[in-house]
Amino acid sequence: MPLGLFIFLAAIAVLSALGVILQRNPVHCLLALVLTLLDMAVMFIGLGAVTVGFLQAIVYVGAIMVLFLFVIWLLNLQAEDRGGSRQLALKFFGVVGAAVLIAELFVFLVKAPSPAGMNHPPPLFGSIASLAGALFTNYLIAFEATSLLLLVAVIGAVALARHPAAAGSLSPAQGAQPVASGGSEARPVTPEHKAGGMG
Amino acid sequence: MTVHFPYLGLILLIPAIGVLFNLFLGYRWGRGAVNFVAPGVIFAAFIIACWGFAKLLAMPPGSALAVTLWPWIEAGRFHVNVALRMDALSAVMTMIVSGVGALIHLYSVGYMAHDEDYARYFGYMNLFTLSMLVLVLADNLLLMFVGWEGVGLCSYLLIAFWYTNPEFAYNGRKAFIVNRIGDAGFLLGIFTLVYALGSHGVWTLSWTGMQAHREILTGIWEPFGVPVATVAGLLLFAGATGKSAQIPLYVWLPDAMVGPTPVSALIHAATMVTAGVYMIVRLNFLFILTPSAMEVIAVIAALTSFFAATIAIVQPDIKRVLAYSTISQIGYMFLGVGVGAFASGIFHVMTHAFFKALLFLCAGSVIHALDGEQDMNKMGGLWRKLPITYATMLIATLAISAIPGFSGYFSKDMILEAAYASGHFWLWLMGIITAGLTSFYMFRLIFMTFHGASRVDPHKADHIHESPAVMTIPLIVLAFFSVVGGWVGLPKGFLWGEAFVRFLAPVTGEFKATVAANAITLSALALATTLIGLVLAYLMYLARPELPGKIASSAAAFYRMLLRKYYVDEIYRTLISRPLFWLAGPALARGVDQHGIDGIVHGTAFTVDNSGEAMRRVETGNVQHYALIYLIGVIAIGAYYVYLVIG
Amino acid sequence: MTPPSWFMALSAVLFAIGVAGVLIRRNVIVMLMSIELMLNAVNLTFIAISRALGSVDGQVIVLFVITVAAAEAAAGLAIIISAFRNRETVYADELNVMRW
Amino acid sequence: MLIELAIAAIRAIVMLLLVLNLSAILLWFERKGSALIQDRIGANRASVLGLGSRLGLPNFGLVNTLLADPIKMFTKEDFVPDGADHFLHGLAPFLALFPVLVAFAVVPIGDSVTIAGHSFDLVPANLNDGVLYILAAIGIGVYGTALGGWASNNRWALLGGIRASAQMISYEIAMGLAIVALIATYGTLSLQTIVREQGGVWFGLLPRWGIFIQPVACLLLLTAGMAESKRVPFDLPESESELIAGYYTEYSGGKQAVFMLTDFAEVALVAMLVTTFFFGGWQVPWLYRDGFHLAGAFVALPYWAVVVMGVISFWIKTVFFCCLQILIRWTLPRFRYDQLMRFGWKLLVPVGLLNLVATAIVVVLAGS
Repeated sequence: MPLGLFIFLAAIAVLSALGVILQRNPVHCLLALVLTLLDMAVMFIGLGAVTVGFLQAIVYVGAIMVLFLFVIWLLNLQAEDRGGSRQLALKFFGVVGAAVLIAELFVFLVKAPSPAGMNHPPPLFGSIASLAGALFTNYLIAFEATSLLLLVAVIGAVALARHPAAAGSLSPAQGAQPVASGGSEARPVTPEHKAGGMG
Repeated sequence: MTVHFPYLGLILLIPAIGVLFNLFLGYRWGRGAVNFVAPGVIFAAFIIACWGFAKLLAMPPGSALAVTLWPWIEAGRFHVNVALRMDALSAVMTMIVSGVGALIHLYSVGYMAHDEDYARYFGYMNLFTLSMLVLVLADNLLLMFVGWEGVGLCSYLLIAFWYTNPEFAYNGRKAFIVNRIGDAGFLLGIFTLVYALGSHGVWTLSWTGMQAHREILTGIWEPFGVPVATVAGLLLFAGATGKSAQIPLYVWLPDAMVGPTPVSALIHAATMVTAGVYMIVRLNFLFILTPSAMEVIAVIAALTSFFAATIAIVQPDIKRVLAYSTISQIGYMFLGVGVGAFASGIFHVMTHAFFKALLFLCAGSVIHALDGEQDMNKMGGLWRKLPITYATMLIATLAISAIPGFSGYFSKDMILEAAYASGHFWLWLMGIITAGLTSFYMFRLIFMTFHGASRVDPHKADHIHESPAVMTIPLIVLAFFSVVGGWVGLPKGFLWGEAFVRFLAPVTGEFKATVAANAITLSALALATTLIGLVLAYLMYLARPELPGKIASSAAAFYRMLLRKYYVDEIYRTLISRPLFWLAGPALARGVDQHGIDGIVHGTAFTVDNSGEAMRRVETGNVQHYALIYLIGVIAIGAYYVYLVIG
Repeated sequence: MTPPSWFMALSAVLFAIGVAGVLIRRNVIVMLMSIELMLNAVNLTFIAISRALGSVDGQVIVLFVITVAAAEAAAGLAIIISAFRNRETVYADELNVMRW
Repeated sequence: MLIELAIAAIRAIVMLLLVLNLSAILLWFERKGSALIQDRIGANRASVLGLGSRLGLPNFGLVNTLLADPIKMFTKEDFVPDGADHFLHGLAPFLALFPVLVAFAVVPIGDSVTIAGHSFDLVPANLNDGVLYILAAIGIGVYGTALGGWASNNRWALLGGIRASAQMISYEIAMGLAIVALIATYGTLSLQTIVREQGGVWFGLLPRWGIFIQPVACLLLLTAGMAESKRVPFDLPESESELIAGYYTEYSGGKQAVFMLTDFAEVALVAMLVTTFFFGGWQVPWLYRDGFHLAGAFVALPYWAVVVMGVISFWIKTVFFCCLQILIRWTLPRFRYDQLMRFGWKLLVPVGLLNLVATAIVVVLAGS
């Protein structure tokens, strides 16, 4: 990846990441995160991880973040009020801690040995075929375990998010269309099925 | 030549199915199904064993059938398979175990016909047989140990079968604990072998593997200054004394008589007590390397044989007489093994299996007829009422007393001849005397039970009846084999002579005589003592019934000593049990546990309680505080690495 | 060509921003988003090293991370919804029942 | 270097222009077509100096749709409701349009050509992972409608936005499954390669089109694609009888025009995808690089003619499928929301999974 492109993308990434944590409205935070993720996806593609980059866009941006959006809407979250407990000490120590962490990581980066330059990747590097080759041989057990994890997550999410009274008492409007309640209850987990299908 | 023969697995699988069926479905499917399945599975195993045996006969001597079922333990270079191997030795043993076992199961169908717990009983019986089959078919020492422990467990379960009686349960525990002591020796023996072989880079416990590297075992083991083989052999023999009821661990066997009588038959004839003999014969390549251990075995065997016989002559309980006779007969087997005549030991295992199973089943038939009466002083004159039982038991008695022509004669003769020919004159002498004692106590049993005036409780006398066919058929079959079973090992020069020994020779090796012996003279001497015993028994218990009482009162101390089995139980109780109980109770439980350990526990709880009271303020319930603490931890660890990197 | 350490530096910065986000935001959903940010920062390192070493393993791990993130988001958001139903709030300092 | 950049730019711009124009024409077709179906006259007001009527022609309304309406829309007041999120309200339509437009970048419209010594495919960007690229673009497309609905500060709009995103995410799975089955069949992610694979014939007669080996996937893609473009019978997000106009209730003027343009661009995209994946893309039946071959008969053609015929064939097929979608739109009634979800999750997804499994089995068997 050319240096100029990197600096451009890195600047966007840092700014939008700051946007995630500094904006008051959760939807704006979310959009900033979407921007960060897309920026990352482009960076992945630039680094030769084409498939992973696209999957990042499909799964992360196209599914997981939409799920966040749904939940924000479902809970009707407004911008964080400035009142209440401000917890200034926590914020102060949080920022200081993050700064110390970044300093430490930079020390490692400077001092520890790291690959000097980019290798010339083999042909088909990062293609879906090479990924699948690794995924279905060396990482097969991890792959299967992940599918199990997704199943558990789906069931757990449905069980947790299901309204306690949903099964018993349907409102008259829903009573006319019994399936509607089931459909709308299942909706929040929708992106997970997708992630499972795609990932 | 080793041939792959996967059907060996069926010998174990079918009884295993029987176990599961009986234990889990037995009560639901009812008595009829259990009565069919339990003997059926063992019989099926016997059929397959016969098939394997037939294949073996058709192959050149020294062949074996083998199958590796699955890898069991893989620890670095040490690996053990669940593998089965049927060579001449294990073929003979498998057939004995499954064949005699099947007959005992069949007999049990009649014997347990009125017991509520039939399914549990047959489940355990199947498991018992299964364990013994694992033991004899195992391809390596570890798998054999599985079977070894399995028979130990099953003996406990079956001896304490009527566990509601506290004394029975106690006797079951006794059997189990005494066996544990022996098993500890066995385990140490295995460890010794693994250590010794492993330190030379041999990581196997299979028979063939160990045999191929047996020269390692002749090496001196530094801590003890003796060959590895001696250490391992003695430890393994310690295990055998427990399982096969030899001095000093024989005390459990007489008490094991409290279980159902077919269980006794199974323990004594087919399954458990012969395991030790089998193990030593199986490891003959190991024991042959260590003459000193062999000497120990032979001496202990002869002593066991003799002392058990002396105890047997005064016991009033019909089953206890048989129990001590078993100990005595196993002493014979070990004597044969100990002097190097391994095949003769196995030969005696086989003949003994026939006649001892028969004796127990006959005794069971008698007890069954008398509603559980076991005291011979309350029997007598039963031969008219129990003709089949009487006839078959007489055959068994003739066999165990080594009357020529019956099976016991050939095997016992072979052992005694080997003892003499190997230069153990004193052991031979004890064997001869024991032979006389054997015929004395066995005919005492016959005469007291079946002959003379009836001493039966009058209430029971009128409904004494012969057992049903399902019980008498096994008796007749066993009686047949008690006669002809020994003919496969005729003395050298007669007809097919020594066929049995030749069949086993590739596994057990040849017996090498060191002292010239005249077989006919030795045989005649043994026969003479036997007849003396017989005549004495006749005199004392039929011709002059008042004699025994007089002798007992004139040598009261000696008589009481025999009756109380040389006070061995009392000695063990005083020297071992009592100190252990004291150690466990007053010393450890009250002293160490209540004051020491409990103090520590309470103190810990107190400390934790109070420090927790102080620490709980940290739990603010705000997840971000926890996250901050977590971050501080991460930074601290990072700081350490920063220090490493920079410093 | 950009050397791999630059990507790692960017990854470190993004990670630290995520850490700060978890600590300074009261809204649990935004905290979850910050966690996603941290995950992605690590993903970037994986991808960069994968490229630097010419090995596909790093990319496979990133795939797993994405999948696990999906599961984590599903479960986490379900918990948040459940908590909101009971407590009518999504602010971390008000969801503090589990304390001494 | 420069000339390559120029060629790339030209390829992109040409594609963009073609798509935008196609969308506009589709809008016209929809208006007049629906009028035809419903026995109305339809757009017929505007004309240029009354030229058509002077020549005795009927008024086709082309001027209305292509000229008058856009001028009207872009000169209207850009109204933003009170309490709305100004920034997102303005951003949303373009967030919806942009992913759809970029998706066209990998759709091949013709065979490779050589101009001034530079050989290139008639596709704006011939990506190796084109299919993934399209899926990613479609996935990102959710945000425009969703945020448009949310930013309007209107409950109908918000409901429309939620419905839109839920529907798009749900049907994306069926779409992905159909495409995955196709990928398994062809073993490539490049659209140009997929189209090349569809050249030639079976049994000397039947074109090697994807429809003949993946008919189920074709139906799935068409159905799911129509749901993705949120058109009747899947127009729950904007169903006027329930939600006024759904997520663009509060939009007017130019921004609404952008939303409508998005709709028609999506129709065009679906049509192109169906064409590319299942109907041979730019392949003309029995036409090879050197001319027609059919049952021994042979008509030689120069290569440039073959390419041109391919491009024309692609556009004919595309327009056909656009028209098919519009016909369906005016033929079928709207689903109920629960029916929509049940149809997607309980019919399309299982069918797609079964199709994928069957395809995988066949591919493995055929491969071994």
